[in-house]
Amino acid sequence: MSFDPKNNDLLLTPKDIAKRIAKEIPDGSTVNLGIGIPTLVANYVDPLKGILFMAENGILGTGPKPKEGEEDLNYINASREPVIPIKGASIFDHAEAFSMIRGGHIDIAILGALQVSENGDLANWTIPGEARGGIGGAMDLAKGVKEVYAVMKHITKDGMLKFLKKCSYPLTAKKVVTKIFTDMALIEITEKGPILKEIATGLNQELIEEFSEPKLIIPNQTSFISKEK
Amino acid sequence: MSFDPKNNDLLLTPKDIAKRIAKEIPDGSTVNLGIGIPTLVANYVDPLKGILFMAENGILGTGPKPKEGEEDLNYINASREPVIPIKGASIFDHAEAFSMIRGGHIDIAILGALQVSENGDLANWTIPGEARGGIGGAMDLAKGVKEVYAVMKHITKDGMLKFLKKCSYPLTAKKVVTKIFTDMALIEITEKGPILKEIATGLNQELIEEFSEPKLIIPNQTSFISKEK
Amino acid sequence: MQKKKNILKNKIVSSSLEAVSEIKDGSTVSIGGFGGIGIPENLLDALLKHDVQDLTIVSNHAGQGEQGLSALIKQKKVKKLICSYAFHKNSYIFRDLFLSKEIELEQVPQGTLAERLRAGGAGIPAFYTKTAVDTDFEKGKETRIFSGEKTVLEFALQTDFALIKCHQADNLGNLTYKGTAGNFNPVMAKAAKITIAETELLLKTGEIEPESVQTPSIYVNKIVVGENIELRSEK
Amino acid sequence: MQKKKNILKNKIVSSSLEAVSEIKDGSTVSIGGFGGIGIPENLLDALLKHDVQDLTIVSNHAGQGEQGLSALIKQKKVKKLICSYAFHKNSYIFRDLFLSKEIELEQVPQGTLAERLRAGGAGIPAFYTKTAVDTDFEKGKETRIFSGEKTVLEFALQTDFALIKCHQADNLGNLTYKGTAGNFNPVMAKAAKITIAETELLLKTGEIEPESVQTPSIYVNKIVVGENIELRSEK
Repeated sequence: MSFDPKNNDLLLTPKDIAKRIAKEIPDGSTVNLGIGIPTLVANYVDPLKGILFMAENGILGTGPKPKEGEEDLNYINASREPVIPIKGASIFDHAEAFSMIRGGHIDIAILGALQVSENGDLANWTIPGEARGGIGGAMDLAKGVKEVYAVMKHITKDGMLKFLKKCSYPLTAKKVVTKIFTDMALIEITEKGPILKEIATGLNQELIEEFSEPKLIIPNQTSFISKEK
Repeated sequence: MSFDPKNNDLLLTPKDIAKRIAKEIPDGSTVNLGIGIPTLVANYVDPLKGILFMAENGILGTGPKPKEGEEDLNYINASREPVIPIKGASIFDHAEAFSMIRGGHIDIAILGALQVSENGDLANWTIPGEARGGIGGAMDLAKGVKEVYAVMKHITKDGMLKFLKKCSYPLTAKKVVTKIFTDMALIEITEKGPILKEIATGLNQELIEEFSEPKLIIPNQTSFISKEK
Repeated sequence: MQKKKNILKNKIVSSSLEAVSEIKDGSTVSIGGFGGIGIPENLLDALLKHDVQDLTIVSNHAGQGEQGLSALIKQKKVKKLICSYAFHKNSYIFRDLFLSKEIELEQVPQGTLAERLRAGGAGIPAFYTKTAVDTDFEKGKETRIFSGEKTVLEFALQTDFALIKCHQADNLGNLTYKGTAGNFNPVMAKAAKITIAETELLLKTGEIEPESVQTPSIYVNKIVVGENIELRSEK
Repeated sequence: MQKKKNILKNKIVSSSLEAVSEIKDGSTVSIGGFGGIGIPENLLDALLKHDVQDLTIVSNHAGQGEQGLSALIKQKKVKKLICSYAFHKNSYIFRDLFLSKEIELEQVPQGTLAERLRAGGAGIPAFYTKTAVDTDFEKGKETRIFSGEKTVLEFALQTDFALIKCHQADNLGNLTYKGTAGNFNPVMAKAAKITIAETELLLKTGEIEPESVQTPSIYVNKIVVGENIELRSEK
């Protein structure tokens, strides 16, 4: 198929993906946001859904970005961005923050991914043989929370697949991803196999299948993910 | 020897013992006080020695008893007595309190004892075969702190010895007591054996030896513990 | 590890009786308090009126006198007690039932009890400690030597419910405690699937500064303003 | 476990240079901070001027840019680094020395790092966690299954010194932190034999309410008012 994944107007933008994820989060969830697109999600969550954002550097209840010039650098999220704590936020140290994460108290971690496998294995911290990246809190989050949403481009710039039968990069954790949000689709990992739940408007099932190594379960109805013009 | 240990004016009173212990605590120590005589010790410590008292229910820096009618029942020590936190006190929960104790941060625990052995084993929580007492924080304190001062009557009301070659009561911890303060003497536990450091004024070495099962090391000079009239 | 239910709905319940209504036969329930303070007295009182049996209770002590935990034990609703101090002279109700083998006892050193609860809330299934080494409490436990020091293996303790007492709660479930009335309450909140907090004061969300929160809202599922602030389960 | 020295004498020292003067060749030193805040910048600066080598450093990251920890690494005073995030794109000084095998690296998941430090301060020699199971980080570690879940055994991490940063300190050594600038500082204070705190503000003993203390005085051995409050080791 003559589809150029590097520069295609049909691909979802980071903003599109963030908006779609924001819709997916169940009401009342407590959510940890990884660096990159995940951080954008907070901007699109309906405040009436009662969702709390938790940052592993010790804050439950991160709120909006402060206005320029009004930043207090003592209040940041794990992506090093200044934040304003919401009303009802709480602040604590790293030991308590990770005890909250590792103890199973956080509902969802939304994490950037390098590769995801069909059974939900996550690789998101380094490339084999390269002195690159770091593990940070990814392993604690991936194993500690109830659900992991993985966010990634569907394929690499070089056209390599990232949704695989088995990850080739060093793992962050096995069998933890429940949903994958890419610039092409939303795939749900289930016991029966990966389900192609939604496709970016303008793309089609065959394209997603071509760019996914695992065999996808195609439901009777596949919805389309809306895209901003 | 015709010595009646039940009712003898020569025996040290709880107050005498508390005063002697207060003198023994090195400057700048952090000290946990058990129930009973140990609690009295705080009353006799020179404030200039910079000693901090810690209670395992979550307070570092317990101060004097409040005046009658001025008690705030939210501030108590581990003996359930109302206390006023000193300036510079800190308050925390049970998990943090015991992490402080078990982590080796407390210098001395002053604990009541039922029996102590010549190598410093401590038995202070129950009598064999009886549904009596409870372990409470004694095992955590005995193993966690740097030094344990044991406090007890030298013999029981029935004339049974309490300073023994080997404890017959269930142990709280092995090899933890460094000093024993009784109503008759101050004995130091050392690698070479127990040293009779001090004797209550009016009593003598032979009496202490008679009422102690282990062989006591007698130093060239034994001091006398002063007694209030 | 345990997973706490999301509670989007208002956490405030209107009575202690309603707050404890979900507690079922066979539940494990931790109860805060130490030295007569920080005890969820109204919740305990409600539990006396709640039809339930075969409870496993986690508490620092075995109840003293006639009220609160003692009354619950007297009602024979408690199958097993996990505590650090079982036989206080005023724990005669527990003691009698223990001697007649109508209630089980697991006595745990106080620091180990706090640490086991902490582990239960922190995703640590087991840890090693030197507390209780070379004592009767070592019996039946795995031991292991680290750097020449003998230790025992202790397991995380998680509960179905925690009944805790706080000074202030906001509508979101952030809590503060006064003085040493915190004691076991914060760590029990973390180790429970459902934490029910009895508060003295109910504040609006935002009235507690983020740095002053002692129990973050995530650990709290239900809040009730204690009906009778003067009620004390122990004297 | 480690025993901290009694410090009766005044804990206040007059300069960062004096504060770090006891750090010896081969010492293990933890350094607080995360995301560019809560870093003891003045103490790090003093360490650059202190004649010492073969340090093992415990830090969340490997230093970024040219200042602070990066400068210390550039001076080749660091034999080994224990951190959770080694190869940030701005950690090029560490990276180059790592690739030329002039510095050792032990990378540890961030939560496990915090928990190992917490264990080091709490008398827990080792604990089990599911973090890092089925990954490269499991290699060489003992594993064990609890309730059907595989875990790895992790060991306590204690240090000779902790260099930490706080917002307020009183004369006795009670500390508070501002916002998320606490991060690793409180737990590092607990895991060190000697904790040296750089503070922004020095208060009289008693000016911090007992309930507001975030690091109790018992964990703090030396206090210095940071000479240059504006100094930042990272931009």
